[in-house]
Amino acid sequence: MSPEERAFQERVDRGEKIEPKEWMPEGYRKTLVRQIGQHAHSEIVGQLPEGNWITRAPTLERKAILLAKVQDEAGHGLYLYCAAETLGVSRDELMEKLHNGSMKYSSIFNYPTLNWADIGAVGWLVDGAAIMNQVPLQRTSFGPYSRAMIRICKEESFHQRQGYDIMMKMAKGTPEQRAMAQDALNRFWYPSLMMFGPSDKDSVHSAQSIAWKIKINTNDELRQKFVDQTVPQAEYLGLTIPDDNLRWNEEKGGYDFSEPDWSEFFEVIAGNGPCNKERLGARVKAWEDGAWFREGLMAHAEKHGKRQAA
Amino acid sequence: MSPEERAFQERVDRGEKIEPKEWMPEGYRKTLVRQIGQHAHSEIVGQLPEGNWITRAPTLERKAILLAKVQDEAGHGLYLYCAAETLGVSRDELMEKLHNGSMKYSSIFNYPTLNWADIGAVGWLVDGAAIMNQVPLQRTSFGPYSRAMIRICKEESFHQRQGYDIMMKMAKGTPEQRAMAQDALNRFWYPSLMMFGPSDKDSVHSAQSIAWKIKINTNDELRQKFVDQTVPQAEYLGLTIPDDNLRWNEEKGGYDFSEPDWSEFFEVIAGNGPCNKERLGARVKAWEDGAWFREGLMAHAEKHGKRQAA
Amino acid sequence: MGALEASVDRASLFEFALRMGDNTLILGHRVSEWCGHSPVLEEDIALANTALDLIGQTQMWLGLGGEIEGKGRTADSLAYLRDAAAFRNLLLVERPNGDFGQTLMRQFLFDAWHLDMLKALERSADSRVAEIAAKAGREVAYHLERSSDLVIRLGDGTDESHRRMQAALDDLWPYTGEMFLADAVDAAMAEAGIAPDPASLKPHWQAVIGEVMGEATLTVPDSGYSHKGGKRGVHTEHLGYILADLQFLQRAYPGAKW
Amino acid sequence: MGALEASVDRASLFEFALRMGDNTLILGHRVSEWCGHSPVLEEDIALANTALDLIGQTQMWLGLGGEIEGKGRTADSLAYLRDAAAFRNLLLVERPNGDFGQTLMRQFLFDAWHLDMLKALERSADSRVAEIAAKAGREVAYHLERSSDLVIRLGDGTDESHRRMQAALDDLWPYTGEMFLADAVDAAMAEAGIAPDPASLKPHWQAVIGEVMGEATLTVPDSGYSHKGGKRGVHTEHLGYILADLQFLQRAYPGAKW
Repeated sequence: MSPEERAFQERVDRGEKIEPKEWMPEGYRKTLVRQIGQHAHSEIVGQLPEGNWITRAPTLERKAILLAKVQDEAGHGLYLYCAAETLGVSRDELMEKLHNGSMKYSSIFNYPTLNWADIGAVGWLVDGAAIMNQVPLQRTSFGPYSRAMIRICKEESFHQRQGYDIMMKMAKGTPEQRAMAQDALNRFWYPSLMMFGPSDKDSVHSAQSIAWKIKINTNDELRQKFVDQTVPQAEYLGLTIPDDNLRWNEEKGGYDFSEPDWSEFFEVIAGNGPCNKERLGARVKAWEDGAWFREGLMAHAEKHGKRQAA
Repeated sequence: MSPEERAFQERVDRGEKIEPKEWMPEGYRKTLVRQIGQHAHSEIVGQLPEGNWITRAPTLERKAILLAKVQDEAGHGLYLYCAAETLGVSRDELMEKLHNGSMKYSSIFNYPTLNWADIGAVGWLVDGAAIMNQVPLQRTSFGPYSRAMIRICKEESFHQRQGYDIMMKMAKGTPEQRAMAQDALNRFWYPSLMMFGPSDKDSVHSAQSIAWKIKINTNDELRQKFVDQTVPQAEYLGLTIPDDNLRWNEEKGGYDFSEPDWSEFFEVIAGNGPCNKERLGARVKAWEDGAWFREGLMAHAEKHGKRQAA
Repeated sequence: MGALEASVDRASLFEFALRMGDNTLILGHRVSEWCGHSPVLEEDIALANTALDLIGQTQMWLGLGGEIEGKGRTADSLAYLRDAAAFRNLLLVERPNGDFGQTLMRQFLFDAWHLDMLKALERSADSRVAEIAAKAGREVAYHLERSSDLVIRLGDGTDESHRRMQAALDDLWPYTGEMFLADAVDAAMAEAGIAPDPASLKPHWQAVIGEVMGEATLTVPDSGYSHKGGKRGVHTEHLGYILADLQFLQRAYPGAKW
Repeated sequence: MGALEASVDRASLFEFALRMGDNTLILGHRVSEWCGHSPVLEEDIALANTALDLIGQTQMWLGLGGEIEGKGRTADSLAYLRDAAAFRNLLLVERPNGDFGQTLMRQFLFDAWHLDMLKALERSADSRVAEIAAKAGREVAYHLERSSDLVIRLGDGTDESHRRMQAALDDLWPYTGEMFLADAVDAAMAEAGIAPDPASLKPHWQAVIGEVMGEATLTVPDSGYSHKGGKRGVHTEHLGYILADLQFLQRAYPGAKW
């Protein structure tokens, strides 16, 4: 470690926030850009599975809540792109990388939303898992990221409650609604567990991120915490988690549970999820179809600037 | 009249059929091309308002019947374009004229189909009016046109019965269905009367067409006949024709009825109907989007021809 | 208020509330179709926000409608359990989204009318109407600010953005006349001081349109033809498809709570 | 037949009938969306005819399904009153129409499987299944003749038509694998001699595809990834929208006769 690196690490260890203009290791910057960018992309792509039910939301109030939620997600995308921009990478560059496939978004959004309870499950499980990841990141070492996370976490926990509220209505509703709720849980359970990523016990990468406080907990820690939190919620709903191996382990003070099918995870990451092509395709189409709009605004700004100058 | 013209007129008067390769006055040819072409276009454009309900037909049987009907209409278009082609004008030329607005199609298809009973009303009233126009044209002087009309009339009367059957089910159904049936009749009544065209008592054009047996009856004759046929059918359905002036006239042995609003007719002809832009737009889009398909088939035929020759 | 209700035809007031609420419901639906598909992130946010405002206004107008009707129908049952012929929105708001320029132009043409209408309704003799109008008016003032600004910038942007905005204006123009046509319901509302005579809104609307189009370097069409029918339930073929999606769950699972 | 029914799980036979009938219903729906919008008049006719055949086959398969289930459900109630998760069609048939090339390619990939399936079903131990298969098989033989011919001509047409057909093939290929995957229902059907093991259809299907694609100068993708789920009710997001339209009237007016 160079003296600079050592000083940097000591600041991190002391819990100081690193600000954009301050010196940082290149690896720290790169890892942050990748992590924040991927998170931003996830917010943007994440509009799509939920957007799929806005026009079909079952009441005006549910429609309004869902619209507000999707709006928040786009807003989160905005905060995060801004945080990434402080590291010297523009939103357009990040978008370009999303569109050409060189940056990823959270794999969970490659699963379809097939019935209204899925909107509940996304709030309850997907936002629940996201919060589990994000709450510790409020203490991350990079200032702008930490501050973005603080804002985001506040809204996400609201979203999670709304999701759980939908699940509650469905689980306590007609037999058909109950079946939808169970179906949604069945389909979203393992993909939600996958959101924490594969076990990182052997990953050097993870260890470095933890040292830098870009990552606060291991994937397995967070996954266990998520399961422990979610199982009683499912019980309260009267729904069954689709895992025959799920049981309370007194000794460890947590649940034993089945690992998700990691081969599916890697398939989805590789592009072979149920909706990869459609999700990315929708974003690329939006971007390409909107080129004239963005160009029109720029041209106007230029003309207008010139005129004012003249 | 030249001797040729006189001989031609005598053949027509004797009820002989004129065949494509035989001599005919230029005006006869032109009028026929316009009339047959317009009729063909109407069949094609006429697929759209009915096609609008295929995906939403209320039973599998109704869906099948509607599909068969729309298929028949495309088939009628085909016969008619073939009949026009015997007069030396290609289908592509006629299509081009439809697409650039220099040829018309029946204005009735510029009205929307807004509820399922409209599909009944189209069969009952629109096909009913069409048949009223077409039955006499089976005796038209131009052979290919006459033969096309004979085939078409057979199918159209079948369609009309199916339309009436839908109306019957709706008119004898739930209060909502009954309301839909009445609503459909309200909206389609006057446009159906317009299908016969404005009164032609002063039209020289019409007189010539009648002499040539391209037109067999006057517009007013056919309209009267249509009203006289339709009123009892509406009564049988228990529906009210939206005309306060409608009453039986013992003296003339037919109904007195209100004229449609001819200013609306001319507006629609001029392009200002509820659906003109969308109907023609849909056809132009189909044609333009399909260019690669037609070109692909031609290219294949050429290659294939060459290969077989080689 | 009781006195007022007696003095005006309840059925007309109900119709009027439906007209306002159906406009916002159907336009909100169309706008929400863009979620996640717009040209730039800021627009995703703005469109979701606009749709959200419109759905909120729908709850108020249709809620009032149900209250006036007095047959126990709620904003939800009015939104989800009427078929197309019972809808009272302007044809303009059910036009397909088209490209983003068409969506924006539709929004601007509607916003300009909507704001003037709401301003007039703030002075309604019916306090419930006035209250809703005041609340909605604040939101719609912002909608208009946004849509007029974008129309100007895109009209006076590139050749392509200009062309698209002009095409959108030409396309939608024949659907604007319906906003100013009056029928017996409107006459009854004007008579009772509940709502303005629709025709009275036209001069200012035209002035706003003229000014914005001038800045946008766009040409206001001089065609006088108007599509109409929405206010009395004769819609375009698009509305049926909108309702098929919008109402699916309520139709498929009658009586369920969500 | 009574004996046969006893020997095979009724629920499995019901599932099997739904799978056949839902395939034809949903594909028929998709194809019918083209009515009046195809590239050439002959295609308008051919597509309407194909959709008509498929809807007719739907009536037979779902009719049989209702009969097997024995709870009074008809072909119509099965088509119109089930929600997406109860549908059993292959994901392939719910793919959006895309351009005409994608519609044709989807048809060809399905027709080739469908014909082989029906031929095998003609030898079914269940005479009702065999009868439907014989009737449908005659229609589908013609569908395949037509779709394979067009795929060849467009694949080996212009550069553009070639490019579009190859893109369609690449796009749809991951949806073909599901046709050959077996589950407990398929195993029960094969065991009882009612239907073939799905995997047994693969070699001939591959041969047909290979031959046609060869003539069409198109390249069969070597990707082995398969989307799946349709046969057990886990569909794509498209099916819900299809059903919203398809079922609207039956959902909105329960119990009405049409």
